[in-house]
Amino acid sequence: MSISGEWYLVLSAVLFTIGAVGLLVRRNVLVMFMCVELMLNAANLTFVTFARELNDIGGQVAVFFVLVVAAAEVVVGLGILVAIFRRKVGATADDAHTLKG
Amino acid sequence: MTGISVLGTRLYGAGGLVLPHVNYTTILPELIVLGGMLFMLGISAMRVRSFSTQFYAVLTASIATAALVSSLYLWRDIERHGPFTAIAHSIDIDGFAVFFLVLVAVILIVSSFVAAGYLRRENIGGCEYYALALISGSGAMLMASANDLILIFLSLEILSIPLYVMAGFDQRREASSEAAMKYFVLGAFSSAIFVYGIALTYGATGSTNLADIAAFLAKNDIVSNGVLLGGLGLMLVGFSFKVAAVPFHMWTPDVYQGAPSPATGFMGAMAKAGGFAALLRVFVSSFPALRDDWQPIVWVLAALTLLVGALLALVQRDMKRMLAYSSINHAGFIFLGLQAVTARGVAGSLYYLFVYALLVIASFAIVDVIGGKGDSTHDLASYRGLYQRQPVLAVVFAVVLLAQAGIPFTTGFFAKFYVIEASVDAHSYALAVIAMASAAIATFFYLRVVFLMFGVQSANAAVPRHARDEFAGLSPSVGALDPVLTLTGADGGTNVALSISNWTKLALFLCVAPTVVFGIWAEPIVSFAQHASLLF
Amino acid sequence: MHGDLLFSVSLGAGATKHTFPYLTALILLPAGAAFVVLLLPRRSRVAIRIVAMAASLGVLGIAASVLTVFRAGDGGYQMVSAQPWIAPLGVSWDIGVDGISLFLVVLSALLFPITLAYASERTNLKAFTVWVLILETGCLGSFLSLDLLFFFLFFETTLVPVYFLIGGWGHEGRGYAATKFFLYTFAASAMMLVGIIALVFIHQSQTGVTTFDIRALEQTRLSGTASVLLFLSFTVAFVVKAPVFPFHTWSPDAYREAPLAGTVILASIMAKLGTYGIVRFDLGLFPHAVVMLAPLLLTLGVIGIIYGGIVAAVQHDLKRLVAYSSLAHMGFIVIGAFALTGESVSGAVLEMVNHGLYTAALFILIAMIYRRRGTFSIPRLSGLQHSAPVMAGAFTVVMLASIGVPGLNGFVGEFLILSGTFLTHRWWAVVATAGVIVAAVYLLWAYQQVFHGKEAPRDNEPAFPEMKVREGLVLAPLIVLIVVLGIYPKPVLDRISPSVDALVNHVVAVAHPKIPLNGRPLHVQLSVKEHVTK
Amino acid sequence: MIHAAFLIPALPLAGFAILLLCGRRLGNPLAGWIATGFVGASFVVTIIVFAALFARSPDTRSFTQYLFTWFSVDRMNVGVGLLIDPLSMTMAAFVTGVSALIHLYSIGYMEHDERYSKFFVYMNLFVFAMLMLVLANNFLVAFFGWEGVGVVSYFLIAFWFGRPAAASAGKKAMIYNRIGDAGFLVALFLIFEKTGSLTYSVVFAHLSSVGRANLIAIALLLFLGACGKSAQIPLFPWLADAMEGPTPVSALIHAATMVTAGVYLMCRINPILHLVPDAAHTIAWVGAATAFVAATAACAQRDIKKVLAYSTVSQLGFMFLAAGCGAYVAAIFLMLTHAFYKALLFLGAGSVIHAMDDEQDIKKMGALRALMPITAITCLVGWFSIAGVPPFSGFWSKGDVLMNAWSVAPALWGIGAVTAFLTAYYMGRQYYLVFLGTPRWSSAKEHGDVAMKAVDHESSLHPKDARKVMTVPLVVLAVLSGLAGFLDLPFHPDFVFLERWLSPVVGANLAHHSFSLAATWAFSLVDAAVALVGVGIAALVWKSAVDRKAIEPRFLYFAWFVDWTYDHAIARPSKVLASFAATVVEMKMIDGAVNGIAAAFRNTGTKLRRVQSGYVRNYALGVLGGAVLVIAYVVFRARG
Repeated sequence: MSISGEWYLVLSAVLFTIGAVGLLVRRNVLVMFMCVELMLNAANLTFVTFARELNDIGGQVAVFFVLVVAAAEVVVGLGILVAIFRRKVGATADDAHTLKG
Repeated sequence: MTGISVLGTRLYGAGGLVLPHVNYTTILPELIVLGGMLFMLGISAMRVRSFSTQFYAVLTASIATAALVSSLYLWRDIERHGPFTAIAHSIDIDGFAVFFLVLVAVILIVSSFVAAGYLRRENIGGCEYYALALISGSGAMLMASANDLILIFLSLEILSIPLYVMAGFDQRREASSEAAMKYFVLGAFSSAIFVYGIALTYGATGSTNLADIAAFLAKNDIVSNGVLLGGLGLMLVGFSFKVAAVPFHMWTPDVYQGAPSPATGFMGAMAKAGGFAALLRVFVSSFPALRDDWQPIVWVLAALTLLVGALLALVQRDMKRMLAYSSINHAGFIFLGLQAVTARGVAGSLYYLFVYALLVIASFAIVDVIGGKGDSTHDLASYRGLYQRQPVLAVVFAVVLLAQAGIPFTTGFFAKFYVIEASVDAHSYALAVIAMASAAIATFFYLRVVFLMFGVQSANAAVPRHARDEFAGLSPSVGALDPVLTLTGADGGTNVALSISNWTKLALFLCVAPTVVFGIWAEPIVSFAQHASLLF
Repeated sequence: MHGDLLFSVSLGAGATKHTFPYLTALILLPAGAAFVVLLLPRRSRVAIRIVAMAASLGVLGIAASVLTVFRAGDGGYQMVSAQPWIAPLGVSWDIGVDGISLFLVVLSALLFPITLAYASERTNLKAFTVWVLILETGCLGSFLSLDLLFFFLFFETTLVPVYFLIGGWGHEGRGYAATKFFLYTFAASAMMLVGIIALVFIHQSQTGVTTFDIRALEQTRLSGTASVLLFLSFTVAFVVKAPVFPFHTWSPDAYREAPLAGTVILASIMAKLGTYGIVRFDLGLFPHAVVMLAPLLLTLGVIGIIYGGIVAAVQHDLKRLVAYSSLAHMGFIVIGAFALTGESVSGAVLEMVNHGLYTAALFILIAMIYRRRGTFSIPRLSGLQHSAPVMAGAFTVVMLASIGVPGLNGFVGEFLILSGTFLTHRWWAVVATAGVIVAAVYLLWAYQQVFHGKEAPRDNEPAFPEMKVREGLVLAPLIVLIVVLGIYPKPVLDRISPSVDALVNHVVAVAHPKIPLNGRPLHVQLSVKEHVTK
Repeated sequence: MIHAAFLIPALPLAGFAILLLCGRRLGNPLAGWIATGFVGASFVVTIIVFAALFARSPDTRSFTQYLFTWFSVDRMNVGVGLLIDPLSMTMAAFVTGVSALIHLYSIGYMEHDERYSKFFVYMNLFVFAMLMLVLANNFLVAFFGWEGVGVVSYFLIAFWFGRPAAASAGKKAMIYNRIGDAGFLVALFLIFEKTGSLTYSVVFAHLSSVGRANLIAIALLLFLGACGKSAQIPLFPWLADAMEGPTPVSALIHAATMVTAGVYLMCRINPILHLVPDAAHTIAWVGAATAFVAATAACAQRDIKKVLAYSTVSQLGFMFLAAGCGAYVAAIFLMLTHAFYKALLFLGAGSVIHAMDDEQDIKKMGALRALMPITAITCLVGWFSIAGVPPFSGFWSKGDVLMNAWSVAPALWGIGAVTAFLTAYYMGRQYYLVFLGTPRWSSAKEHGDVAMKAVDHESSLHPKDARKVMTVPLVVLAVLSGLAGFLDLPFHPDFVFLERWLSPVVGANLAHHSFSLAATWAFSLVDAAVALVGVGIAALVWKSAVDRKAIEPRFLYFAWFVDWTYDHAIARPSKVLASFAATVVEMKMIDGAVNGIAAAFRNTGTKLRRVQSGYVRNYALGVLGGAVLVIAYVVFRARG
């Protein structure tokens, strides 16, 4: 039994949406990061799927780069987060809204 | 990295391990910048007590200059035997790319001087700031010459991630950290969207190489394939976020306000340069076939960006926020060139970008000076009577603002003229009219600042002018904009002596001199931009 | 076209035979002087004043020699000097003068030294002088440009100095006035830029040549719709600048709050940028639209004449009163321009000059009163003629010129306009003539309030001082011209009318190609056309 | 000799220039003498040119002296030229003559005025303008003079501008004149459109091509102009106020010369009027009506000058009546005689006012005959002349007018006759109240005038005849108004000197009535009777009485409330309208719209700001929302 490519694409789309919505609804910055990761991985899944469909390795290679980027982002993100936490512990994204208008 | 990626993409297809020939000269500018950055980090690590910021500033500037020179060599090659691709077609060296290599180098040079003044004042030692700037710059450079979506994605990240850090560079200010956090979260979010778009495009076209995609689209015309269009749309969203187009602009004011002023100027110039470089290349060079599908979207984006930017800038009381919105307005103008989808349009956008980059760096350099220690006073009121305190600075700022307003005999006018011309040429008259209307609105908030700075005690004012003089008159129409100005009363302006470092002066000179000179002798840059757009 | 003129005067290189580049010098001299002043130290007021006066007088001298070199009876552009400027965009430094612009140039050259001489700005003299000089360059450049973009550049450039003059040296409400003036006029002319570019591309699509040269663009064939749209985009800019009813509300504020120099230049010269634009560009470039929309513009003009007079009649502020009277006079110029007869258009051009003269004189006189009494308020003044008969006499002459009494310059222009308009648009002319009555009402009322009656010096006010010699010298040239142009305007009209006839014939030839042109005045041809259509 | 014509206007102009530049230095009385000298010289030149013209044969008595081109655009060519023909020379002669006399008189009358020289500046300027008006060879130059005299009259009425009344009167005169001038201008446009020229000769040569309706329009529009200038219904109220000016001004401008310009214009355009009799008759009727209304008003005035003012309006009505009836000679004839006796009466009144220390109320005078004999005698001549008592000039001129009126419509004659009776009556009333009866002026002092205060001024008055410079003109004018009648005697074709003299200009279009000698005698007798009855009744009523409220109703005192009506029907409503325009239309609507746009932008901006909440989530929502919209769009595209 083999599952056709469409399902993978649908799954990735669902993951992507979940990630996006999660980013909107969650207030904890770390969780928001995770959501972003989720979205990136949805993209990865798409890449892989298409690579399969097209018999082209390029898509699979792309995944590596995406993963690397994701890692780099997390590093920076955590750094920034630490900087914020150093000021006030347990800060949520919504605590930072002094800049507006 | 690029080499490897291509290796990967080719491995399977070629049915054998073929290492693509890597012609390093084609990416020499990027290599110079990155190498210089590594060198800088290295020497700073070797010493116990680090060098002075000026040293790093000069070092950065010289690295950038070297990159500039090398890119001019590339220009010469193109002049000799046309544009060419390298490293398995993942790098595309053409006039367009070189234009951006030059622009990025210039941005690096100028902004490094601006930063020098800032870092010294806030005595933030070390070379990190410059290292980040250089990384980001290399990303932008790579973006301009990238010919592969993956490569574009990578360079986009190389461009952005340092910017997140720079935004939060001043950890003493809460606003700075907040800016960094917002920028980062939203940036990552948009990158995710962007990469998803790439994935979809890849799925639809079977390649991530722009040339291949273009060829594919040319071969078998797929009329409005949902996946492809979806991918295209999401990529557009990603770019629009980077260049701060409405409605993807919302991070801009907060980040611009929170980030250290020099960093703001830098990101304002660099992010837009990189973003538009990729945007123009991807959409104009490889997806012109689908213009009917994406042109309307760009039309709407441009219109929204123009109007929202102008209208929101109108009601700001914080200089940095106002400039942030004005930069959004500028983005709208640059979009005009894209929307035209013509060589003229691209040329217009390029010219506009060049002009804008210098102006935005200059503006934030001055904002930084006024902001004073701690980057604190950005209230419009603190510009009142600047002419009395700092005549030269006031005049320079006036020139910068008027140029942004598009007053004749400044480069700003020709920038606007050029893009308007392009969109009229493309028969999008409505958009041109909207643009001019927004320009008129925008003029107001530039003028308001100028007026504040020059608001001299009138010789003729028989009646002693009351507190809100300059703007009291503006009611009912626009007076309500400025209750904030009442705070400072008749003799507004904090009379702290402003200290302008010579580095900042140098940077300002580098920005303003061309603005005026090429405003009158407009030919050189115009023809440069035209060349660049023609040598696609 | 006009190739033969191209080298009649030219810059440095390529100067085959020819003479001193008068026009280029006209434009560049004030700018250069402004630069020099910038270099001078702020303290050295005397040096600044000297440089400014020297420059403006130099311009006057050059303008005078242009007047002598100018060949009367030649309707084309003279002393044309063309140099490529931004070749990639087809923009070029292309300047020349014809009968329509000649006297506006001379007027500008005359009024700047006068205003500089009487300007009393103490605070920040340097900046003030620089702005005024830049403004002079802007005005002269606008009048002399034969290149649309070049014209637009100067046209826009003028806004900035005026903005600063009002904002920096104006009266109480200057903030509002300056901003309103700038935004209103800037927004209006923004549309013109789109129009210019569109026109250029239409021309390019027809000829393949990208040029902003109006002589070339005049040959563009425009569809009715295109003509109308472009016409509107241009005209909006001009009617706001002039101003023409109902786009005038910036002008009372700006005129009121501006310092003397600002007011004089605004009312006497920059207003003419609008009317000049109408004559030069609207008529020259969009004949179809002009013929089609003439009734609309004529109606606005007539309304302006009556409305301006009526509103002026209830003003209690001298400057606002004159501002509204200018609105009325601009109405005359507009109907003259759109009536499209040789008489009316020539009259309109002449009236531009006349209005410049007597309005400048009026504002200067008002400034003299202000310096003595510190008010523009009519009710607060009375009986000044007792202690200042000479000033009163001067005011009377200028007032009568403005009312349009024959023998003074105001009359000839208005008479030509009205009689010419009567030929093609009878009833508009008749209604406009009623404006003659209204003008008398408000000006005489103001004069009676200010100069007649008992002189009631309020406490702590000294007796009203008579006009000083310096003030007299400032005013003398204007008054002399007011009288001379009233009695012997022939030389002026002899230079104006050939260009105007060429223009009007061009309009007719384009708008009604069916009608053969054999020197018949336009209204004849229009009537012929009516027969043709019937 | 005839080429000296340009000197006629040039001399007063020169006088004006000289006095303007150094009048104050020349001072009092030298300035006055210089002014008088120039006008006198102008008069002499006029006589010489007159003679030169007279020497020519009647059909060549028209000569144009072309001076220079005023302006010339396309078809609009206007030259400044002098037309020397019998009509213009007649006008010029009496204008310069009367002006010279009044200048002379003014030397004395204005001697105490601080702006003495300025007065003569204006006077010379006036003479210049008046001469341009009458000598012009085309409509536009005539209009130049027309406006010129209007402006100068504005200056002179408001000469004592310290008095608000004087200032307002000057303004009022100017504005009323402008109303007429608007009509004049439109007429000129029409003439230009139809004939392509404004020169009299050319225009009159092309009348055939103009068309009847246009001719009527032209005639009536020009008449509107004349109404303004010559104070006819409906534009007459300004003349009474104009009496605020110095008395010599009233004599010269508002009696003898300027106000007759309208009549001159009507005579000048006689070829036009001849072609459209309806229009002409309209003019005649308006003239008659004005004559009657003004005469009734004159019956109830208390101010010695106002009586004369309304009488002038009335007499002008007679002149228009004549012109409208095609009796141009009669009109000119009456104009001449009227110039003499009305100038005389004004100057006499001036002397009286002078003597009474600026008292102008005839109810406060009386019994001055013994004290100022010369004035009394000359004024008596004036009275009889205007009343039309034979053989004084008025009898002949007015008789001529009335005969012509009859030949057009007996009703016109009727009105004319009644008016003539009233004229005799109200002048009699004035003469009795001023010169006869009992003195009522011992207490009259308080009326003061800054400019006219006598230097040595004690409480009680000693009225006496003025100095020679003032009495000589009186005597001369008295003689003239006594004898001027013999210029044009009705009884025999050989006696109509004036008619023969003017026939080259008006002869062709003259209305030719053929009354038998008997009829002519009958008319004359009736006229004489009417005049004598008027005089008699005046004597009867006013010999002893001072106040007769019954026959001096307010209705007449306020001249049929015309002024009041204009004020309430036109002036005030238009004030309201104007302030409405300035406040509501201008500020609220037009400027409101402008500011409204700015406000709209501001409000939009403020609303948009709210979106910028500062929460990351909202921003992300923005991004995602945008993305969703884009996707939605492309999906829609993909669908179809």
